[in-house]
Formats: sequence, structure tokens, C-alpha cells
Amino acid sequence: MVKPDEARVWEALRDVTDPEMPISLVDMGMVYGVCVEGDRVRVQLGLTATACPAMEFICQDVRERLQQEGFDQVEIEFVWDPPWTKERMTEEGKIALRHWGVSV
Amino acid sequence: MPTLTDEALKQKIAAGYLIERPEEMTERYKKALIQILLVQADTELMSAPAYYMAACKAPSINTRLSAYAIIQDELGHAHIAFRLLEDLGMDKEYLVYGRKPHEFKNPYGFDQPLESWVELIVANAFFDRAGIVLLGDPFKHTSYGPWKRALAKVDKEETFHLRHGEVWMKRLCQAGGKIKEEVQRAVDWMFPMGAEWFGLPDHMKRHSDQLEYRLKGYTNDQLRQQWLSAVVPLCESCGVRVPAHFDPEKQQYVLDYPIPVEYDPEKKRWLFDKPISWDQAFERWKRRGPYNEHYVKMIQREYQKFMGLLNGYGQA
Amino acid sequence: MRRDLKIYDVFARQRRKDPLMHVGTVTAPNADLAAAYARSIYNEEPWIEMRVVARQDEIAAIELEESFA
Amino acid sequence: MNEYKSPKELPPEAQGALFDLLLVLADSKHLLGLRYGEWLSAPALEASIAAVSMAQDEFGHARLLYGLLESFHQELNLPRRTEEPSQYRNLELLDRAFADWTDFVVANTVLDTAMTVQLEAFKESSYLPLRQRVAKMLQEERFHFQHGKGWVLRLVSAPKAKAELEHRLRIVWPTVSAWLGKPSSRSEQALTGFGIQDTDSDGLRTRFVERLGPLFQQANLSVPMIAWDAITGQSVLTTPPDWTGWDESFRRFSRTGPDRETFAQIEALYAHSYPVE
Repeated sequence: MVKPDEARVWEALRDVTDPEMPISLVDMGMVYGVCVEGDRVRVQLGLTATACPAMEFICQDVRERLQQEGFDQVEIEFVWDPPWTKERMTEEGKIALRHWGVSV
Repeated sequence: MPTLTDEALKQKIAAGYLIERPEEMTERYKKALIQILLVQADTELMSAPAYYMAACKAPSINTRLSAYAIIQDELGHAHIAFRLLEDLGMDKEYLVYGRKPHEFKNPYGFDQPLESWVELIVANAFFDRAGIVLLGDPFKHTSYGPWKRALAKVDKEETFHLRHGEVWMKRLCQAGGKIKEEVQRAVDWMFPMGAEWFGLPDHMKRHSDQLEYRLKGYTNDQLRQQWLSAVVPLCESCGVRVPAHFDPEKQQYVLDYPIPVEYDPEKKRWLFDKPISWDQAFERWKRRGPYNEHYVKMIQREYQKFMGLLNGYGQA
Repeated sequence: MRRDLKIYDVFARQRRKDPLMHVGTVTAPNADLAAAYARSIYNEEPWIEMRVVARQDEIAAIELEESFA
Repeated sequence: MNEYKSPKELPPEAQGALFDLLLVLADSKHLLGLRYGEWLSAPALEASIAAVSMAQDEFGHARLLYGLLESFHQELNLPRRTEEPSQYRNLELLDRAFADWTDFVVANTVLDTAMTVQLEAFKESSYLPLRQRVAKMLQEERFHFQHGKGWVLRLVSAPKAKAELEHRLRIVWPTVSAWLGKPSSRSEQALTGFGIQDTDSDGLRTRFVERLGPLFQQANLSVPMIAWDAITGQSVLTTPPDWTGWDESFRRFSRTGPDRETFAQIEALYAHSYPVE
């Protein structure tokens, strides 16, 4: 069963888009995991490329959006395994959302 | 195929017809199209060495990476424009590697040295905004199908450059102190450069084939207005001064100085008390800015030498 | 264009269910370079498949005709 | 086989050897990125684009590898490194700008492939953080070789260019072949003994030759250090490196580091007051 707090984080991350294309990080399949402890949240992100030029923007946007949700400490961890592939996009994102009990 | 007259072509275009191939054009249409594409191609191409110069001053591996991503995009856009020109019968190799520096048709802004990370950021915010405004127009309006389709990619990527410029500009200004002063100095010389980019005001402009063939849809003044309405509020939100403001009566942005004015490229300074005529401004553009030759050389340096190596034993 | 160069059309798609669509062209002296060039120029979308084919090897089954509509 | 999740868990000799190797790789990829990026002047616009694209991949990998090194808490001491070029452990062929496009093509095929072969040996690494990152890097490297190969095939179609290419290959070969590591060195024993990499340096050299051999064969290039064995259909290394003056922890023959011009660019990355994360 998903914790309501974590569902809220997933929902909030739907508002953060990859600066290079107008698709949310969730639909991009870039969110690998979310873990909430009180006002702390840890987000695991898979970048589309090791040389992702938008890395800083993405971190900044994720931080700002989750601070709006009341999380004082936002920790971002990059995950490379399994590597992000294009097939993680959209369908994967939707499955993940359904899994977490968020309507698509 | 019956000979197509200019009038008949204009009627078809007015009815929304998209031109797909050179055989469907009149000579005059083709000439106007080549002219506008060449300006686009040269602008994108020459932004690359200018941005590269600043990328070498990037303050971290991360920032250098984003600068390179932007350079790659710009070269990619240039490539697309040159490919379109090639399909119109132009020689792409000659256009990139055979022309003399002063023959390139990029705006005066990309004849200038970009000497710091801050100048790269302001160039992203101002010059890439000019690019988006100028290319967003044909993307929406143009009657040439292949160009319209190619611009979808261009539009997408320029949006990233802009965001890069704007986010960083805010970040640098928030840092305050010396860094903000550096931003102000860059804005001081780059803002009027951007305003001038859009050329002759409408009331001085003669008829335009580019508009009549619907290669583009907006006039120079409309485009300049679009640019000002993005750039001025950005600077205001950063607390950076620009010589322009919103006039509530006219319901548009106006410049606080007579355009065009004289520019001192050595000192990177505009002489706002020395207005000049547009003919004099075009003269200045034609004389080219201080880094025109340097940038063209950065692109062309190896080509001749390499062709010599390839052709050493008669290989074409 | 130089005789040793060829035009290649570039096709790509983003999802398995999508058809390959034309995304642009490159000029290159051989297929390896055409593929490498295509990959670095048309990188605006996360394509899952990209192919290049020499334009000289394509033939028109239906030729684009001028429409007077 | 053990699995190590952090440097602390590694036996000391493996920790030192891995630290050295990761820094060699990170610096080499950083410098290769700088070198690729210098080619706005490639002899074709498309090649300039590919060059800038490959530069980003290398920077991305350097960024990732430097990130891995942070957890070692060993004195990385970036400020001192920026004052002292000799602290840099990059592949020494990258110390200065490429002389011309032929040099670029050689780096793109030979140098880049050597780094890739080293990375591939980590695919099943016992050091988990490295194993987790290597697949992504290898995925991104694939088109580099395709680009290099395309240019090699282009060059050998012209006799003068072909002769020039063969000449350069002979020059770089001993250095790049040595770069894959010295047999029976202590660090090699640690790296293979604890399963950090899946083969020893001679094994890496064999893979390296097997990767490049078919291209050289197809391009009809005569590279005396490699022979084609018609019976096995494999390429084999004929001349082992001469190890005189070799420093295994830096993987260099000389400790000079990058030249002044290059070093100025590296310094720019750290000597600034901008708000960088």
C-alpha cells in the first residue's frame, strides 16, 4: 500500500517537466523511487543521458516543487541502474502512477 | 507543366497552399526563400564559435556541458538550413567553407566576442530570444513546407537555450554584488544589439517579397515588439536596467533612445547621444564586427588542408 | 554537391506502436557516417529507432504532383 | 565472489588501485571531451556536430566518474590539482590539442575504444557503484566508434590520407596499448584478484586488438603492431609495450600533465565566483 505522502510527491512531480521537452519527469519514466520520512523526501531520478545538460534545472525544479509541498529537506539521488531507456517513457510512467494509486 | 506566374503563386499561397519542391516555385519566390534561409543558416552557424569562445570560460563541468549542448543545437539548426538550401540547388560546402568572412549574413551581434560565462548567459537570453521570435514566425506562417517542418525541432531546442539564459540570469542577479554588475555591463551592450537585430522599422521599409510570398508573416516592428515584450520584463524582474519601457498609452514597449545609434565595438559601448541613419547602421553591419574573421576561421580552418590531403592523389 | 557525398534520408520513431517517420536528411560519404551524423543531429526526441537510407536508392511509387486545389 | 558497496568495504590494496584507475579514467575522459569539443572546424559541418555531441558524452562520463571518486575520501584535493598540471592523470596523448583532423580520427577510433574496453571490463564488477553506472556509459559510447569507423573508411579512400593515417597509428599505438595497464603489476593483481575488472591487462589488450583489427582489415590499413591471423580469423598483438619509464598509478610514461593552454581551460572550471552548484 502506498503512503499518502508518497502519492502526493508523485503527483507533485507530474508538474515538473524535462526542460528539453514538455513531458513530466514521471511520464518520462525518470522517477525511479520516492521515499518520505516526515518533512524529508528522497527522490531517485534516472537521467536520460550521463551528459544531460538540464541536470541542474531538473534538480532545482524538483526541489522547488517539493518545498511547496512542505518538504524542508529534498534529497535527490541519481540512479544509473537499470539505465534509463526510451522505453521507460509514458506507458511506464502511467503504470507507476496507477501502481501508486494516483489517477492517470 | 504550365508556367507559373508570380501572381498565380501568390494566390495559391494565400489560399494556404504549401510549396514542397523547387519546381513549384517561381524564380522570384526561390530567390526570396534562399535569401531568408541563408540569413538563418549563417546566424545559427556563427553563433557556435561565439558561444564556444564563452564556453571555454564555463565555471564547471556541468555548465560547460550545457554550453556544449547549446552549441550542438545551433550547429544542428545551421545544418538543417544549409540542407534546405542544398535542395534549392545551392552548394552547401561552398556556403560553409568557401565564402569569405564578410560574405556571411549573420547579424552584427555574432561578430562580437563573448568573453565570459555571463556574456554567454545574456546572449542566450537576448540573442536566442531574437532567434525564437524570428523563427517562430515562419514556423507558424511559412509557405515552404520543408522549412516549416524542420523548424519544429529548432523551436523545441531554442526553448531550452532561452530557459538556460533566463534561469541563469536570475541566478546571477540574485548573487548580487560584482556578479550582478557584470550582468548589467553585458546587458548594456547586448540589449541595443538585440533591438537592432530586427532591422529597418516598418514605416521605412519598402515592399517585401518575404511577406508577400508568406515566407514569414510578421513585420520587423511586430517582431521587435515581441522581443521587447519578453526581454524587458525579464530584465526588470532581475533588477537590471534596460533603455526601454512599457508605454501604457501606446500599449507597447518603446525604446528610450533613438534607434539606431553609434556603437564602439572596441569598448563594447553604445553612444546613445550619437544617433545615426539606418543606412549608416547597415554600413556598420557590412564592415563587420571585430570577431567576424576569427569566427569564420574557427569554422573553416581545417577544411582546405583536409581537402588537400584527400585530393592529393586525384580523389574527388 | 561533391561526387563522393550522398544524401541520406533519416527516419525515426519514439514508440514501438509508432510508424517510422521522416525526420530529416544528412549528407555523408558512407553509411556509417550517415548513421553517426543522423544520430547526433536529430537528437531532439528520445527516439527508440532511427534508420538512414541513401536517397538514390529510393524510388517513387507515387510521385508528388502539383495540386491546383 | 564478494560484492563491495562502498570504498570502505574494499580491501586496502584494491581501494588504492581502483582509486588510481578511476581518476585516470575520469581525467582521460575529461580531456578527451575537451579535445573533441575543439572541433568546430571539422572538415564537414555534420562532423563538427558529432564532435560536440561526443564531447558531451565524455564530459558526462567524467562527471559521473569524479562523482564516484568523492566517496573515497582520499585526498582528491581539487584546488592543488588545479595549480599543478602534473597531478593530472589523463592519457598523455591528450595533453595537447590534436594537430589536425587525422589526429581526431585516430583518437576517435583508437583512444576512445581503449577507454571503452576498460569500461567494459567493469560490466560484472564486484564494485557495485561502478557496475551500476557502466551500462549507461557503454550505451552512449556506441556511436563514437561508428563515427570513427566512418571516417577511417573515408580517409583510406585517398592514398595520401591513408598513408598519413597509418603513420599516426604507429605513433600512438605504443602509448595507448600501454594505457590498458602493466601485466603483473600490484594494481592489476588487486583489480583482477578482487573481481573489480573481469580480466587482466593483457586480456584487455586482446579485446582492444579484436575490436580494432576488423576495421583495420576492412580498411586495408597496415598497422605493424597488429597481425591478422588467417587461421583463427582473429587479430593479434605482435609487439608488447616497452615499459621503460612507466608509472602504473598514473598510467603515463611522463608526469608532465596537460599543456599550458589546456590547463588554463581546466583552471577556469574552478577559479570563479559564480553561484555554481
